[in-house]
Amino acid sequence: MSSDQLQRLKPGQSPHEPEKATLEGKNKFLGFWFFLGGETVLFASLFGTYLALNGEASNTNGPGPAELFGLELVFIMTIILLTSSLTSVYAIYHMKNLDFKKMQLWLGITVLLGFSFLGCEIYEFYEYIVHENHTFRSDAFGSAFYALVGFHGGHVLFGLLWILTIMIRNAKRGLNLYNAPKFYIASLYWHFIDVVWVFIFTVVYLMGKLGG
Amino acid sequence: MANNTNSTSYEFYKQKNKEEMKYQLITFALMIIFTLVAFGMVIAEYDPLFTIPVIILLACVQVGFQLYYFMHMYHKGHGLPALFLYSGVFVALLTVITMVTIVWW
Amino acid sequence: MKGWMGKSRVLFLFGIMLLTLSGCGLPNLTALEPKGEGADVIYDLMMLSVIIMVVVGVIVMAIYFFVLIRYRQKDDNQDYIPKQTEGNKFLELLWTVVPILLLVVLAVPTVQKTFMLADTTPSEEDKEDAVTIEVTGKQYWWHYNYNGLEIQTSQDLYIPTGERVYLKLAASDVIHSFWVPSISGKMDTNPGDGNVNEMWINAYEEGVYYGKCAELCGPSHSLMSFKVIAVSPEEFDQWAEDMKNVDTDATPESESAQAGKELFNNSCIGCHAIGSAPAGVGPNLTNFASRVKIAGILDNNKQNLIKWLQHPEEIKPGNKMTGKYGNTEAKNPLTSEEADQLADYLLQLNPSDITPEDAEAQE
Amino acid sequence: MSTATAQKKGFGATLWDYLTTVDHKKIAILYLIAGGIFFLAGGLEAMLIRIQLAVPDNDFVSAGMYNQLITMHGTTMIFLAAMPLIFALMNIAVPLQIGARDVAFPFLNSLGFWLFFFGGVLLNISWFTGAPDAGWTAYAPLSTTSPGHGVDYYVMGLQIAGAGTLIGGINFLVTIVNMRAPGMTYMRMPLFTWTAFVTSVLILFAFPALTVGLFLMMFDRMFGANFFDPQMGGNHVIWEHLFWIFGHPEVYILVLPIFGLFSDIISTFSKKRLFGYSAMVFATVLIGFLGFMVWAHHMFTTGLGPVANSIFAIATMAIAVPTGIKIFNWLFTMWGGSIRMTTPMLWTVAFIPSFTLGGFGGVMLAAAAADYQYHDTYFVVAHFHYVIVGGVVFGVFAGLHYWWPKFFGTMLSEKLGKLAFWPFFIGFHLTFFIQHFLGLMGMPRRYWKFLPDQNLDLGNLVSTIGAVLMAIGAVIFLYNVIVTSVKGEKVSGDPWDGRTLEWSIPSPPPFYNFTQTPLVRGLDPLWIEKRQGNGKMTPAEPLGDIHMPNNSFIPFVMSLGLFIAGFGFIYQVDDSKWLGLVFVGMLITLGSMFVRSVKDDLGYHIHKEDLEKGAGSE
Ligand code: HEA
Ligand code: HEA
Ligand SMILES: [Cu+2]
Repeated sequence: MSSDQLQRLKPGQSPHEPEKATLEGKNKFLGFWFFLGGETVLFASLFGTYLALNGEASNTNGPGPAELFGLELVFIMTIILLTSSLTSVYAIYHMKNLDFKKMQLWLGITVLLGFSFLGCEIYEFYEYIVHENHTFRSDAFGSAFYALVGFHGGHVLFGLLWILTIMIRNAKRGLNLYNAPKFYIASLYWHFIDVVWVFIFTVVYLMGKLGG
Repeated sequence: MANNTNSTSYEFYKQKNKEEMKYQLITFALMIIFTLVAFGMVIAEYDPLFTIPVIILLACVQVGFQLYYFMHMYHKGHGLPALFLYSGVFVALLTVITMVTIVWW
Repeated sequence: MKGWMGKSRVLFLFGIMLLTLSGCGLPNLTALEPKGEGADVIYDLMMLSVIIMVVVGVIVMAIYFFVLIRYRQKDDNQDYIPKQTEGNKFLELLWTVVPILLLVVLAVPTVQKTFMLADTTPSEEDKEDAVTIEVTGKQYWWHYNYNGLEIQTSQDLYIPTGERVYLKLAASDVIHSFWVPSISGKMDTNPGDGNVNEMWINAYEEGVYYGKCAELCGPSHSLMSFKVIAVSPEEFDQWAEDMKNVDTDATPESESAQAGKELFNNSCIGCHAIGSAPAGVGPNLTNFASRVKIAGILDNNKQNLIKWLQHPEEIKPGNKMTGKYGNTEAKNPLTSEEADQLADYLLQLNPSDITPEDAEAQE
Repeated sequence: MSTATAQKKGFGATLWDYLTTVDHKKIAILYLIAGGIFFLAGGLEAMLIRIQLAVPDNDFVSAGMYNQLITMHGTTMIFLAAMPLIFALMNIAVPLQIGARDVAFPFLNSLGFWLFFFGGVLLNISWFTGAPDAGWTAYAPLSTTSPGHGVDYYVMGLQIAGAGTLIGGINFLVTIVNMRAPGMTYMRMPLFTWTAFVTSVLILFAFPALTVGLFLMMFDRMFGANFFDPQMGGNHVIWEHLFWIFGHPEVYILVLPIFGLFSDIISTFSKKRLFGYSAMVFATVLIGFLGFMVWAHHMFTTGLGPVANSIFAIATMAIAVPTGIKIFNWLFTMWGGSIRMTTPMLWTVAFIPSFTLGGFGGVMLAAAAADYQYHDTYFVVAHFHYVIVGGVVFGVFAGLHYWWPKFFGTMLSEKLGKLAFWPFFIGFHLTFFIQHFLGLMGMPRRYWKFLPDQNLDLGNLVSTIGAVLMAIGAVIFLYNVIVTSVKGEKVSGDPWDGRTLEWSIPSPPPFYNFTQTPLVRGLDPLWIEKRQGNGKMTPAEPLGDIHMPNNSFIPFVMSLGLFIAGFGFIYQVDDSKWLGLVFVGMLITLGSMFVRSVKDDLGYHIHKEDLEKGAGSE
């Protein structure tokens, strides 16, 4: 069975859910979902910390959320990331149709969008640090802000490297039962990053702008 | 599709996937709309007491869309993923509520 | 394995014996002989919980011993196959419901007392003369600021008996916890002004009560002892009056003490204060001579004081006095003569006639 | 048996085998050895603590040293001894109990072990440079301002070990969901497997809070962040919450598998089906669920206010109900049974009253108002040693005696087993019972010395004597292990007349566990076959090729990378040159992740013909 897994999947002769066709695939699928359950708690702890500390710039003269944040860039970043979520849906769509080329194409677009998101974020941090003089060390708000948003950024970076790795690794040999689960869970991870971002833009930026 | 008995299962699922992709697009459109509304409300400077619950609600719905459509949680075989995700959400909620209520006094 | 029962019984008896030997602990330290309202209320709750536990314990142990004795495999019956019971609805319901009821019995007074102990607003009629004290925990001593009385002092906390004294607790370095077991339960002192805690204490009788720090705060955590000195309200008023009117610049009688004063004002005053002053690096020494203990732990006499002045690190590792002036850790140690003079000065700082002895005499 | 293999293979080959193994039974042995060594270290620290407290005003160790001892004792015992020993039991038994050839993620299983191991080693290296000294709870700001690198080691060591635990937890979850043999429905799983499942759930949701807490502390200590610094708008109470959001579930993580184990043992040695099986499952899940809603009972005196305190007090008390259900179900499993007092059963029987006492202490602590007196005194120390030693440690001893045949194919001596039990059991009660009273008599915990003339002398002395007895018991147990290994007498697959699947295969099991996957016909499947069949499991499949995973050295390297980076993080505070070590370490780790990702790892097959010849069953 094992080396069969490396056989290129062809339309018409393969299972319709290649990511869950093998026991290994099923295990990966389930294990990864469980992991996301744990990640939920991880990000909640960071969100909680941020919410407890975001009002605490006042006693250190640093800028608070309302003064610091601008919404234009955040809006652009949001649209980029949401779109990248859609493109990775397309990728999985083509994976299910066993169309490897198209899957790679859409994944490629996802990666590009991901990098532009990351670029925006780095630019944003740079602005805050250099022009607003608001850093990780300025006050508790600063620490909590960079920790939460930076953790998310770190997830984005990791996701991008991961997707790139499996794209390049499998570029020549196409889709098979061995790599299908890998592509699938990488896309789950990517969606989860988007889920977290939805809360970040709502809780950190929008609510920050509202002063609450 | 039920009358598609002659086609191979591949064609059958291809069709099905296509159907599904339509929903995905609708989902995406809604998500963009929600985002616009949320940003719009903040920019329009409505009363925060009104805006905050609404944008949080919008975020939750949007995340629901991501989970159920983009991440296929509405497909069958996702019972355990849902159970574990919601357990995580439960602990997450407890944590966040704690941090906003009993950390300062 | 026949010794099972025997051995546990011996163990049990042995335990009881030990307990009687050691009693319930030192009076004015132990929580088992409450001398204040808080400790009293809590003691009742404790006893209620003990009774519940004993009841449940007796039932559990009765079944336990019965089962162990009755259902041991007999040598002649090794092949016996017991009936494979799945369960019993009634029994299972029973041991779900009964504990719930017992817990309700415990929970109701728990909630009630939790709220009672947290009620830190004086009643209308007491509002005027309720004593409120800001307590600050520091590594490794305590500072008290009597609100509205312009008194600040350290280590020994004077309170009037028979009334609730309100405490506002904070810390200036790490977390400490203020605990006077025979008067009341403990409360943490948190650093920063965002998390100030409140509690009240009410000592029934006059006395000197042992206080301890109950939150790990560094190497000398175990030495961060203090005393609560409960005196009658009249005595308390007099003490307050004396403390308020202390002449911080009085000239000591003996020559040696005068020299000590000079030394003190040249080097010690940077950290310590005499007279009402906010918590400094070191404790306020206004009424040092009447302290029950030096540094919270040594008997208050000249010999110990000199030892403390010269070798504080040996007595309280990690304290903030080490190395601040000429003691063991420094290049030029305090000479014995200097230490002697300082001690003479400090041991005559005694602005009030109300001292721990007054409280102890009443016991 | 492993030593027999060792002689065949030579030391180097055996070592390499263990460094690269992905076999859950070998990983179990690794966990056992590492956890055992850490238990001895933690026990040694405990002995030093007790010696220091034997007499008043003692100067056996210095104040700073004492704080390091208690911190390392608590941390080592909880994270590096109790958890891994439980993982050892879970690894040996869970796959066998559900009739699986392997775990779901053999590679991750090995990774989990090595992360734990390197984290533990990192933490203990701190002994050479100054160990952490802020208590195992590491409350800020004491921890964030603690001089030296002790707390840095705590942060990095626990972060690495914690990652390993999380990975291990996910592995067990998926294993139990996906790898059960045909017929092994959820409601037919042995209780140990059930509790392993619920414990893994708790790990999954509790450890991320610790991860974040440790990150925040790391940022504060090493990179100048201000999460816990009140001067800069920070708040140390956040640490308390994050620590206990993790910390309370952690104590149930420790005790639940032990509950399951005792259920299996009691049922086996009473020759009876577990009384109230479904109630036991339900109680386990309920304890797990409630376990997440009670953490603030560790913070009653922090100042959260009467409303929060009351809510958490009531939630905490509620846990007594499902735990009580368990106690009574155990008693009624024995009721009407035919009880064999073997060593595992002896530990189990000793556990019931000991743990109940500890639980009573817990409920007393849960009464928030009363906790104002108990908190941070020896009453608490007494409570948690009663539940942890009387529960978890007794359980580990019971489990090791019970499953020793599955680990090594030999049996620990029953005689020595009982000989070790008595001093440990008596010493345990001597040590900890009296501590309840010490606490109420005014002795706070974490006290380097207690002062003379405070009526605390006798109690402390008794406690120390008890600890010596425990040490004697532990040494006898060690002696038993050595004697047994030297003798190396083989036992059958089913020496206890067992009821569950692990007893249907040889001791030690062949590396592929089941030649043919068994068909499960009910709860206690082997027992059913013994009563209603021919005493053997019916196979669920014809004899065929077995697919096995390849060994891998990557988990070791990946963990080693983090270990190296850990040093870098700790020392870059002094000199930024150390950041180089961070990069080297991370490069090793990320590099090996990359290799893992691009290298196909398809495993191999054992062929049917070889199976017929009996390959693997040495
Ligand atoms: C295995 C570990 C373990 C277990 C199982 C428990 C179980 C329980 N614990 Fe414990 N606990 C710890 C480990 C554990 N604990 C540790 C390590 C600490 C200190 C950490 C530190 O500060 O360093 C601690 C501290 C601790 C505190 C904080 C004390 C303080 O710091 O002030 C509290 C307070 O509520 C508490 C409560 C409980 C309760 C109610 C239970 C319950 O689960 C117990 C339930 C069991 C029973 C009650 C017995 C059987 C039941 C019956 C026979 C039924 C009928 C009973 C009744 C009706 C009462 N524990
Ligand atoms: C799994 C958890 C666990 C276990 C098993 C133990 C086991 C023991 N513990 Fe501990 N303990 C904790 C978890 C645990 N403890 C925690 C979390 C704390 C709180 C720390 C803090 O405050 O931060 C604590 C604190 C603590 C204190 C309080 C310290 C203080 O507050 O100042 C004391 C004091 O008596 C103590 C004693 C003991 C003793 C005597 C044992 C005995 O049961 C140990 C028995 C084992 C042995 C005796 C081993 C035998 C081995 C040898 C004798 C060595 C031989 C050596 C070689 C061959 C190399 N422990
Ligand atoms: Cu707890």
